[in-house]
Amino acid sequence: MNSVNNQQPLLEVKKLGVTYTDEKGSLQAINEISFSVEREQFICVVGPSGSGKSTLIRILSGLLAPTTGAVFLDGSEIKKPRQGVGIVFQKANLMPWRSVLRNITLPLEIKSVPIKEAESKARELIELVGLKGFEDWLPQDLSGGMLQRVAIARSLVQDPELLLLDEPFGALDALTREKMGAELLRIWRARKKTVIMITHDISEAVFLADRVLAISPQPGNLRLDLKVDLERPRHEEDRFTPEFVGLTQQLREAIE
Amino acid sequence: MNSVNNQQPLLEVKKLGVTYTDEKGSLQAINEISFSVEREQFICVVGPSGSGKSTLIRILSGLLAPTTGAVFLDGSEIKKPRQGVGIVFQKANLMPWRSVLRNITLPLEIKSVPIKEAESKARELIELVGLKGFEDWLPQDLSGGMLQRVAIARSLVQDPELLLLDEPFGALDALTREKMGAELLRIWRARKKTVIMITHDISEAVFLADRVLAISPQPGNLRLDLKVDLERPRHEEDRFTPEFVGLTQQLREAIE
Amino acid sequence: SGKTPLQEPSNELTHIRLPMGYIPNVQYAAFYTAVEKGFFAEEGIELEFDYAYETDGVALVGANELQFSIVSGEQVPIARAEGLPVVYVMAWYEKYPIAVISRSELNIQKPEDLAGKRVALPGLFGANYVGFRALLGEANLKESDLTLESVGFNQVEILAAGTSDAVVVYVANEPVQLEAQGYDLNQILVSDYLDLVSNGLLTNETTISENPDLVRRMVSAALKGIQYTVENPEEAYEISKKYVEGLEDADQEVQMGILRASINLYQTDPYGYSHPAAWTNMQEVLMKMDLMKKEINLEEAYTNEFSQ
Amino acid sequence: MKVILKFLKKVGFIILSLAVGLILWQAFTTYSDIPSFIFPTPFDVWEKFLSVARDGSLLFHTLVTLQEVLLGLTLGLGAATLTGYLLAKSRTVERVLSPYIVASQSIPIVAIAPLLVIWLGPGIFSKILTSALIVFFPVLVNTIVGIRSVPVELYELMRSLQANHWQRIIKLEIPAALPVFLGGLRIGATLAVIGAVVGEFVGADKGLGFLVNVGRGLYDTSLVFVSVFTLVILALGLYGSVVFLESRLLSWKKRE
Amino acid sequence: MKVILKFLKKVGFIILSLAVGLILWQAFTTYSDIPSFIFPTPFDVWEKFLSVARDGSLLFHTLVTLQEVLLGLTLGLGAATLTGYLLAKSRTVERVLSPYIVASQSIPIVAIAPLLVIWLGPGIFSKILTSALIVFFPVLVNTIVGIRSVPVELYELMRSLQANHWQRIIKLEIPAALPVFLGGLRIGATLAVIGAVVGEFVGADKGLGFLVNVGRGLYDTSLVFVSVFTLVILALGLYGSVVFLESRLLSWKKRE
Ligand SMILES: Nc1ncnc2c1ncn2[C@@H]1O[C@H](COP(=O)(O)OP(=O)(O)OP(=O)(O)O)[C@@H](O)[C@H]1O
Ligand SMILES: Nc1ncnc2c1ncn2[C@@H]1O[C@H](COP(=O)(O)OP(=O)(O)OP(=O)(O)O)[C@@H](O)[C@H]1O
Ligand SMILES: [Mg+2]
Ligand SMILES: [Mg+2]
Repeated sequence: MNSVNNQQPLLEVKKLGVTYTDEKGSLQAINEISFSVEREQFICVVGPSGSGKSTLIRILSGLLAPTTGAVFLDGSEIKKPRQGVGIVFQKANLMPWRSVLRNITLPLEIKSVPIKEAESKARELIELVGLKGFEDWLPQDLSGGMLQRVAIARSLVQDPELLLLDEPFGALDALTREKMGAELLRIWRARKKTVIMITHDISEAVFLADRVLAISPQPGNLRLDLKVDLERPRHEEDRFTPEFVGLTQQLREAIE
Repeated sequence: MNSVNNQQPLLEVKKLGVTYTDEKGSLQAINEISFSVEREQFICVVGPSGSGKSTLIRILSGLLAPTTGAVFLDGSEIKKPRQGVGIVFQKANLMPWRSVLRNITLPLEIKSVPIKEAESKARELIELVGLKGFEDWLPQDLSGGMLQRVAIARSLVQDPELLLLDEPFGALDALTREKMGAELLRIWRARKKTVIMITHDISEAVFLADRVLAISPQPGNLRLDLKVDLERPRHEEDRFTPEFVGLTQQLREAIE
Repeated sequence: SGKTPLQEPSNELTHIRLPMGYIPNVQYAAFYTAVEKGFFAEEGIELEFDYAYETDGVALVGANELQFSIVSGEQVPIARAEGLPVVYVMAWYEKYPIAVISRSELNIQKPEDLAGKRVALPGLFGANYVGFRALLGEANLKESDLTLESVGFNQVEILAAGTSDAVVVYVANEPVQLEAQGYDLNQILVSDYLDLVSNGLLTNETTISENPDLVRRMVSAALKGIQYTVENPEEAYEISKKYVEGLEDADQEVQMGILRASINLYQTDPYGYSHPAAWTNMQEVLMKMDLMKKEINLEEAYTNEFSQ
Repeated sequence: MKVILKFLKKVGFIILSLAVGLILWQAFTTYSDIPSFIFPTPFDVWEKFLSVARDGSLLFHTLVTLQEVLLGLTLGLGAATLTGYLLAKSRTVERVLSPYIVASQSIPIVAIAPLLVIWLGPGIFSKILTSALIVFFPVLVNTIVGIRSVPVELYELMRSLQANHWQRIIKLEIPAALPVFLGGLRIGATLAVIGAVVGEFVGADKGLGFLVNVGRGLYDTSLVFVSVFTLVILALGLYGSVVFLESRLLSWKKRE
Repeated sequence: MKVILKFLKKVGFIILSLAVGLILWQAFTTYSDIPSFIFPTPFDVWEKFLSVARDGSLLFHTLVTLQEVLLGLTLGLGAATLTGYLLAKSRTVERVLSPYIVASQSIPIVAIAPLLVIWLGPGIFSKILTSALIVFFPVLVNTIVGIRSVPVELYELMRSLQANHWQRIIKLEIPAALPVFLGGLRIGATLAVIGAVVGEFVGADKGLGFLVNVGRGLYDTSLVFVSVFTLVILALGLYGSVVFLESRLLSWKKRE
């Protein structure tokens, strides 16, 4: 499926630093972060508000250029948005005038994929995210959880290698959030993507990830790179196991 | 402080039923709920979306009249909003053109309390909720957690006996949410109010409440009335004790 | 500096609001002079000038909201045909004040020469249109024999720009302006071809029957002003400065020229008299133009009773 | 069925309200002794309407004005949309042009309409231009507001999908700005009629504005009323067309 | 300092843009051979301005128009605000009145101004009324939109605080509707000038609209230009006053 050398990590972040500069002055959002991500890993990034998590995602997606350092995807430097990366934002970010189906075909339309083909791919993904029957609904008629499912489907429609999620469940309530987490795991397992997901919620991070990165605020520094060795598939009850609790407490301390 | 008979419960909900009727038809939101609340208790109400939790709060605050049954506060039936009840809504619901101080004095202004007196009461509460120094800030410059502190201060400024909170932390992230919960407990202990708080988050409910009511959806029915006998003051670590986990699992089963 | 006339308030004076049909202009010198010289006050009348549209003035007189108005002659038969009980009681101009002018190099000298030309006029209504059609009638031309363009009150600009060959204008105004700008003009005056009812004083049947004395006083004062202006044009000009905004700063020669051209149109003998032939001609023209649906009894439309 | 009933109810209200107006009008003209050349009765106006409708002159003048209005609207719309897009995109262009635009908005069109006749001649062009001029400003303002209201997040989405310039305009900016833009068009449509009439007033030998002048010149106030009513109906028709367009193009907003 | 610099930059742009306009104008009049009684040079206009400024007539007529505009604006504003409030509050009133309001909006004011002069006489009242009429619609629409945009939650808050009718209007509706309302007033302020001028055109012996007519009557095109520029400045001054009022009353919105 992929011709590049599979031994090399999919993503390499090297001495990344970001400083925002505007009329009012400049602000160092990220201060020399380095890490790399293997293929098919599920990574969560946690950190308090303002620690530069969204900035990191913007860099990885190519929407923003680093001030210092560089980021490599499959060995080549990321300089602007490129094929092979899917993004899910905090707000589902759908076009309110497009139906569920049309929102999902959008990335393919932009690549001038014939509409028939785009629709059939989109329908596949609609089934995957559990929205069969809602193809023609408009975003305004969907609940928050359903909106995020559409956004996830849209990010998958180009079959990207890397999936970036910036607090995708931030706007959802606790119960829906748990369900969506499980859903995401299911999709990840079905599609075998590399996932980097940002979250506020430490328990969620531990529950979902193979590895959790903890970032401290202002400027963002990598405080802890924590491997989560819990067995998969994981269950809600696992949240109360001593290992789970231990990991969350370790992360809590790292970011406080 | 209060001349009525203190043996009788503060609040009595008797066979309460609510049906919404509009052009499209009618919908039974609550189906015969009865319970009573003792003075100075901290009650949490949990239930999935659409189970009638907000409807219940609207009834208790007198903003909505019951379809069947009745609610008594201090022995007299609640028919419209009345003195002695403070409300905190899901959205902080502040007036964007009023400063923190002015938002908190609003209820007293409406009661024509002299402005000096109103301000000194408001300042006391600003200190209680930890916003000293932010008196003249505008809502738009505050974070979500600070906004809810203002809303809580506003609900307390008339020194109500009963405090009703409808998912006050729904819009906050997980970390801030935990902190605000602890804050609310501190205020509750300092002022000794009776509190009824709605939440989506079972763990939060168990952590905060003396008693948790679980409501099932459509129409809302009282499924479980659970006493929480955990010692106070409670700590974050308590969330991982077997008793705590047991209570949350009991509630989870009740509402699913 | 407000240009409203100042007079000593007196209980005996009858207040008259007089619609003039155009903005303050030196052409109204006769009325300004009559006020300044006290001719109106002598007759117990306090005059207030109203510069509303002509047709509004006529309508208000017709409804007896106002007693008097200054009008162009063609308005009277048109209004009476529509049922407005208005009566023309004093001729101010003897000659119909409309002309067709063109640059002299085009050699348009008589109405017949207009055939096939582009002619601009303010619009298909009012004195300009009536006067123009009367000329065409005299030359046996139809509207379709030439190109007619409605351009609003922009004839001077149109002629200067040369987009039309000829323009229909007010004799006492536009030609004076254009000549002052150095244009060499040919003029075809309607009054050289046909006698038509021209500008005068309008009242209504109610006022005539209920207050004939007021009408007499009004006419008398106006006639005195006309006569005085004819005899003392320079003084009348100076008086007008008090009433006409901007007159002081305007080109004095041009404005004096306008006053002289206006005086040329005034009735000479006797003042105020309206010729029956002019009424018959006017009705004929208006009927031909379809501006009147039915013939009216001209005897009821005007009277010379008050001007003698 | 329900839709039809609702529509009937709406139409019923309009008819009722017009009937009340007619009755008041008739009563007013009957009981005051205002002559009909100052204020005609509804019956006079109706008779006049029948007569000019029968001899075809009303239709002729209406078509003339309609033509001017449609061309003026098209011209004004085109110019305003292009300028608006440029202004929305470039702060510099906005700074240089905006003094003129605000000033032009405050020039009474009645004061410059004669100039237009001088420059463009007495034909249809001067009317088209007055109409276009008056349409320009509201459409311009709403184009700017519309384009500026496109959510930044959707721009980021398009960027992350590597959309090109045209795709951004067609798939994002046009649909997103459409609601506000059409709001400007609503106002523009009625103003276009007013603009054409102002042009006709200055100098014209056909069109409804000319017919008003004819009526006034002939002391035929019924004709003035018939012409003004026709103008109002023309304007309402255009307004209605825009509303219809909105209901089609913005059907995704209908349920808000 | 920064504020001053920013202000200077803004003013600088306006001056630059006006200077370019002046130069283009001078060049146009120099290189085309249009006589100055048709299109005067900037210098002619400046001379005329000095002369009418010196003899006080410009000030006199400006004050007349200003008086009409201010009274018209007050009247239109008062009527529109009251009607708007009623319409915003009652669907029935809205249904009965709205056909008239939309229709009135499409009546060319130039067509009915003469009628107003007939009915009200040539004095100041007819000008006040044309001004008020033209102001009415945009202010009405924005009053309705403003009142309808008051968040329901704040209404509920006021109800729960047992606020009475007046308190609701003064403490909630007025401040909440103010931003949208002032937006309407911005448009209304410039329209008020246009309305007064239309009234003066129809029949007046003072005011700037009259001065335009005088200039046209005397073929003194410089006077026409001076009058029109004064009108534009008047309109811009009113517009600026509203913007200033906004910056004062809506200081809480400034940082948005
Ligand atoms: N475009 C920008 N210009 C200037 N400063 C910015 C910009 N975007 C973000 N910042 C600042 O950079 C810092 C990091 O912001 P970022 O949005 O990456 O944090 P975050 O971890 O995503 O926070 P949150 O959890 O609240 O979303 C913050 O202090 C923020 O104010
Ligand atoms: N004003 C209303 N008119 C009609 N139906 C309503 C109204 N308000 C609520 N409902 C319906 O009543 C039911 C209960 O609503 P309610 O808001 O009380 O639920 P909730 O438990 O607060 O939900 P959530 O957790 O989403 O806030 C829902 O089905 C809702 O659609
Ligand atoms: Mg973020
Ligand atoms: Mg709720």
